[in-house]
Amino acid sequence: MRTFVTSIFALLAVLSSSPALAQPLRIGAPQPMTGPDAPFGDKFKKAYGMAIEEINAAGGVNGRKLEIVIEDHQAKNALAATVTEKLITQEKVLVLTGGRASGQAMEIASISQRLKTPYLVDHPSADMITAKGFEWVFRNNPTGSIYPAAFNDFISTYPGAMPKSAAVVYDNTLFGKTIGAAVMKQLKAKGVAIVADEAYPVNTLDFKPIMTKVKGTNPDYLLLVAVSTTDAILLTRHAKEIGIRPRAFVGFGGGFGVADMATQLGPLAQNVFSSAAWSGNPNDPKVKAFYAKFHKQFGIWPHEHEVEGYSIIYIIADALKRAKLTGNLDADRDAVRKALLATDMTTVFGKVKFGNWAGPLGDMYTNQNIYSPEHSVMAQWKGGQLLNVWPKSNAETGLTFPDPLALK
Amino acid sequence: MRSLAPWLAGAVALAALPVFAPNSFFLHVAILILMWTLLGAAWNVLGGFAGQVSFGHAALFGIGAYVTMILYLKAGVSPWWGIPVGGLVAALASLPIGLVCFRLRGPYFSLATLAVAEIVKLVALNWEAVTNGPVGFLITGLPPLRVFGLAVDWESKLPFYVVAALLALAGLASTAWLRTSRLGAYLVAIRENEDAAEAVGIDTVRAKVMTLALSAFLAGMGGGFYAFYFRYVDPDAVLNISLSMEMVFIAMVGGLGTVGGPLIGAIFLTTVGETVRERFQVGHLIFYGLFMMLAIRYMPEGIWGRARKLFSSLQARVLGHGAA
Amino acid sequence: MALLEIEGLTRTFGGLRAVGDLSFNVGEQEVLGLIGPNGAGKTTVFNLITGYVQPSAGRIRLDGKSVVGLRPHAVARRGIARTFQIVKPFPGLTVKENVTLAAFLRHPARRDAEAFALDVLGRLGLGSRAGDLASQLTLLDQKRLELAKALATGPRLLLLDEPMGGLNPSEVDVASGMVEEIRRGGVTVILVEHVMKAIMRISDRVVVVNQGEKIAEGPPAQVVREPAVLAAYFGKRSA
Amino acid sequence: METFAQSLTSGVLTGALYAMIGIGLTVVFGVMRIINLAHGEMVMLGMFGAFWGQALWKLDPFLSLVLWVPLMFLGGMLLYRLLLRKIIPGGELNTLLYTAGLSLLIANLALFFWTGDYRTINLSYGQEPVRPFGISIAVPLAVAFVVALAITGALWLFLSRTDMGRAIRATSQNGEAAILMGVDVERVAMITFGLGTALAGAAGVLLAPSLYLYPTVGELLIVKCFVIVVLGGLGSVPGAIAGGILLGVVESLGAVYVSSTYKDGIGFVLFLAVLLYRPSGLFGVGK
Amino acid sequence: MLRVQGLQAAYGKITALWGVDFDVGQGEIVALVGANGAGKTTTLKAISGLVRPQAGAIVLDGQPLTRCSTMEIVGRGVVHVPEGRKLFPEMTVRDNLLLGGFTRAARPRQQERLAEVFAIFPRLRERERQLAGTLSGGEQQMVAIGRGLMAGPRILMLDEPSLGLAPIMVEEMFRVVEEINRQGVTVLLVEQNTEHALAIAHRGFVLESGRVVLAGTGSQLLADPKVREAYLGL
Repeated sequence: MRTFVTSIFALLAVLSSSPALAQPLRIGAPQPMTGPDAPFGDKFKKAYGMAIEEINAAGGVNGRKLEIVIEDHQAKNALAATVTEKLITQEKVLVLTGGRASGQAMEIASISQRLKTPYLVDHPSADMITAKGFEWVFRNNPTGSIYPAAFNDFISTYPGAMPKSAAVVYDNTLFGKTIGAAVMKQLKAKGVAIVADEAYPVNTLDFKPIMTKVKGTNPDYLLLVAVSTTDAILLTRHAKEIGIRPRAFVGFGGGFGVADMATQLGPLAQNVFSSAAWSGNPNDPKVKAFYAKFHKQFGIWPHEHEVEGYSIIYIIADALKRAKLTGNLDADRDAVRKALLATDMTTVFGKVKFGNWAGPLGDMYTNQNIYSPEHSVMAQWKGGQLLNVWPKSNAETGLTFPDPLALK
Repeated sequence: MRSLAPWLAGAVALAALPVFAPNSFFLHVAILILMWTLLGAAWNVLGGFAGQVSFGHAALFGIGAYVTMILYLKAGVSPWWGIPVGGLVAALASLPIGLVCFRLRGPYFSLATLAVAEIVKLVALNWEAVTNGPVGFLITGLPPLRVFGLAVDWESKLPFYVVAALLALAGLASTAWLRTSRLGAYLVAIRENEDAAEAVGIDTVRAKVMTLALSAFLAGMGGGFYAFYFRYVDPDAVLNISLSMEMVFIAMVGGLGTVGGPLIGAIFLTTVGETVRERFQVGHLIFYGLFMMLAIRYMPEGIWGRARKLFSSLQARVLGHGAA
Repeated sequence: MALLEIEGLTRTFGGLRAVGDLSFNVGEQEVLGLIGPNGAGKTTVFNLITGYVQPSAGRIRLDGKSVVGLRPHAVARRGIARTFQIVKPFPGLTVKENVTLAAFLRHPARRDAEAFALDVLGRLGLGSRAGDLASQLTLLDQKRLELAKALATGPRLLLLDEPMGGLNPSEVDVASGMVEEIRRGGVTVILVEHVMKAIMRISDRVVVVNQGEKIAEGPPAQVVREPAVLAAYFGKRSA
Repeated sequence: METFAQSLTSGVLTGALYAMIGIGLTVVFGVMRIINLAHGEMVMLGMFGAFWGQALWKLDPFLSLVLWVPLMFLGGMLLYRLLLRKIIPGGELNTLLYTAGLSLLIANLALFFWTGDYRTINLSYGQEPVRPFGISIAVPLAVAFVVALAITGALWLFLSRTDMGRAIRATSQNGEAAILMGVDVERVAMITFGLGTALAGAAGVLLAPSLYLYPTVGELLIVKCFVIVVLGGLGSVPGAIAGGILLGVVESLGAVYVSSTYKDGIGFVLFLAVLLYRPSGLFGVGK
Repeated sequence: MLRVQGLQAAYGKITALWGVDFDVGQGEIVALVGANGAGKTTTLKAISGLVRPQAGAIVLDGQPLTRCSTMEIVGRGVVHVPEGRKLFPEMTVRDNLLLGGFTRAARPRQQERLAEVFAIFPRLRERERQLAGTLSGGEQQMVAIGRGLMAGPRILMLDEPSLGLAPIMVEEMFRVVEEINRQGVTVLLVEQNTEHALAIAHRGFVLESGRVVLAGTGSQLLADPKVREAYLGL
């Protein structure tokens, strides 16, 4: 028994052998680098790297270089907690970001709060993360319940767009249920009849049975929510193949905005709306420049995730620049937190200023980007391209409504 | 008396660990090891002693986690009470599960437990009134616990470490008790030959159900502990198949049906997992899988079992008899 | 009143009638031989009495109370113990542990159970092997162990399924002696056995079954001369 | 009525592909009495085969079966010969855990070499569904269904008309008797494992155009696979076919008439009920 | 032709054979009789390679069989029809029979032998497409023997072919065994139905507790009162 205890120490000693480098400013990022979510971890890794390279090439932050420490959590909550603990206590990072999925972000937030280390959320969207009063947790991106903001605005202001009825199909994950609930709450408030309320398990192979059922309700709008790209594409395909002809197909979730929608669905994607937390403002030169540069470096066009990762580093750098760092880790972390509270800037993602306010589902947010509702955009697939159509200020082209197929 | 010595040494080492731990991450890993020891022991009680291989222990873990969490959030029940109550509810829930699954033997039993676990997960996902569905529950802060006029602050790791150590000891002690108790003897008989066990008057169904309840109690307490330590419970985190598999791996690698096996398995798999993850950013699970295969190929009796064998053959050689 | 009464016992498997309308009684402290050719249904009768198989029809009563529908462990609790044709020790346990497990049925405290187990082992001449693993025993000793396990449950009625099978003649004598000893201890015995020498020596009465039905009953020396019995055993030569 | 017909059709089509995965698992169980937890990864490898065939050599996924099926067959035999043969005598539990390790290994090797990206296969002829009797059927799924039927038919011919096929069935029905017939049971086991692997691979190739593929997709499939083979009776090929189609139909109808979130649950409840009342499966013979 | 000397075999710790000696000559029917548990089945299993002998020799035509695998033993023409028939219940009668001719040597002559088997058991031709598990006991025994014949055996070892059969079928079975023997196949017969087995056997051996205790021609043994003693303890 004794020998086993000593062996614990020996093994733990191995774990702790990473040298303590005091020089660069360290940012920790738990991300899924293996496991089912690995592709997302990889996207963020690229985006973080690019931003850090740019900042360091320009002389760093107050003369000190930035460094990112990514730890793999395999999309498992317990591992996310473990690596967060490690990043804070072993790697001695000043500030945390990342997380990828909400379950893991919840663990990171909870530990950051306990160990008093600022955590700046870049992508996880569960409302709960910034609705629990964690003063050490900040979020740049919109919460799940904000996703339908642009859609909401669209049906209220575009002439004749108010749905007569709507069918809502969403996955039974945190993401799907949050958005599904938010959308239905808002529609009901406007007196719109919800003719179908269908939840499905993620990674469903065949949506035809659900879609046949939905078709029977003859909805005026078909609203689809998917956390998984597979589901987004199959939902759209099967809905169209079954012959549902609503005035508008509206998708919520990243999957409805990826290039695969067009390549996989071809003409079936035509005129499908994607109402997302962020679809980029292509009219902004900074966004254009970022897209071009990213494509040049990695050979792929960036999306939501890359933009979020890239922007978050700039927000952190900005806070670090303003924070008075003394070398005392605890004091420095608090200084960073205070600097974040005073953030007021614009990134490729858009405007950032953290504040406490009430969300659409009635939650009280803490340190949630106050500009979140303005980031929400409706885009539409046209000829294989996803173009912003609403609100007008971000529109690249006019919108097609109602869907010409519905009129036949 | 002699058999108490290693236990005492272990207890002393356990008590000393936090003093030497350089930072909270070490304690965190130690807590994880202790939690996995409990869970490995929970599985081992049923799988190792009674020979009933369950692939559904995540369900019992999850039930414990949910019950503890819900009691705390809805009724303000402190972890002190919440964890054992979570274990009790898991044990109660295991009774109908056992009555259904124990009608099957061998791989059919294993597959049935897997199905039960998946059903429990679906229920947790959809029974929103009770479980909050996929959203789950998040605790933001625990009020300090008052023990004998002392306020224990849950913000530090130490109280969790103490609780985890107590739970792991409870798990190991249950196993040790089982080894010497009448029930344990019955289980060995059932594992060796179920018909013969019935013939000598052993109510095999009752013995198996009681063992499952004990196993569920331990697993449920593990779930309760998880809920408080990680503070976030949702179906994906606490009802995942991978949790069930991990428990099997730990008991198996440590040594099936041995008292110390789960501890060794937990230490080994946690540290191997951490070390490999540290060294190989991408693809570390390749090594984990490979390690599993090698362990089963070359040490089917587990580390503890192998060590015991080596020890006894060494002893035999030194004492000059039994050397074949 | 007889200790065990069997009336109209029937069991079919699929279309096959393994035991058909079988009736017989066993009195207190009697040794009853149950014989018949291979496949006659003798083991099935044991399985029916001890609850491993449920009868399709018929009554089984111990002391006037039915044991039909009880699970094997409950039958054991009522005082019927059995051995298996192919011995079923718990091979990874020691001899003493094997018997202690059985002794728990009447002696819940471990100390009492162990004491009783040692006592039974002593009576059967296995005392010196108490610490050995069951798997290391010779066949005779494994048969002894099987018997010891059954006795340790404190039975009133003991069903022995081919206890002599595979033993050599001198071993058969030893085993026969043990059965007689057990009867003297106040236990009633039903014996399924192919070693006729043993049957002739120790049974008070035999019941002969063939294809699941009783074809003869009576004192052993008389029964084996009945033509139906001879035909069942040796077959009839084609004319 | 249209709803019913559509969900029934969908169920049967998906079910046929489920069945193919199930057959592979069930023949291996029949002969070797092992449940191969890495079976889902074999399907995944088949899916990637179809993907790379198209990405690298512009090979039509369905045509690439000709390449991948023999390769998977050889791979399966090697796997058995080099790794599994030594483990199987160690008992059910060991084999189960060993294949669990193997599944982790294969999935993560795939993740390492191919990254976790979600990939798709585009078929030029896959864009518009066909609509017999107003029921919508996607072309890739329809082609996959037909090919799956053909493969299953070929398998049936192999098992019923050739000496090796008979030897495989014989070994799974009564191993000792097969030995007495002079059957080399080791060789039968190796060929059977190859066959199981090839069937999984073929199912993967067929599924690829209708699904997304990524290295850990196997996890999703293996659990369904258990349900199928238990429904049909472990070891029974006709059972696996019936079980696959039954599961497909039950899921499909369940999603419409019960609840789509519980559709997996319906499968599991059915699975438990069958285990309890007909442990040998709905289509198993005898005990 | 086949000689068994000092054969010892055990299942795990339990020794079943303590040194069995006998021989079978070309063209003979040899019966192995004895009480249940005497070691008859084990002897056959040892010859066909299902049980590894611990000591002793099994020699076929001067060549040892002891180290051969079952596959090789079947290939050399020693075919074992096991007790309880052990058919493949979910395969047709035809497939069961074809499997009997699985060995490389037997395969080319499958069709020819199938015809021969159908000639001996016309009943099986009627049932050719039926699943073996659905046959009656007697028919199943026919399939088992027919399956053994498909290998083209030089020695056919039959384990309890009359077990569990109705009396009329028992008669039929023994008739068939004699018929097969007349066609030139040597038969090693293990039977409980001692009277009948010894009546058709050229020679017989009585086993008791894993040893041969009596040997002689069939008629000698039939008349020998010691045989009855060995059984009934008279």
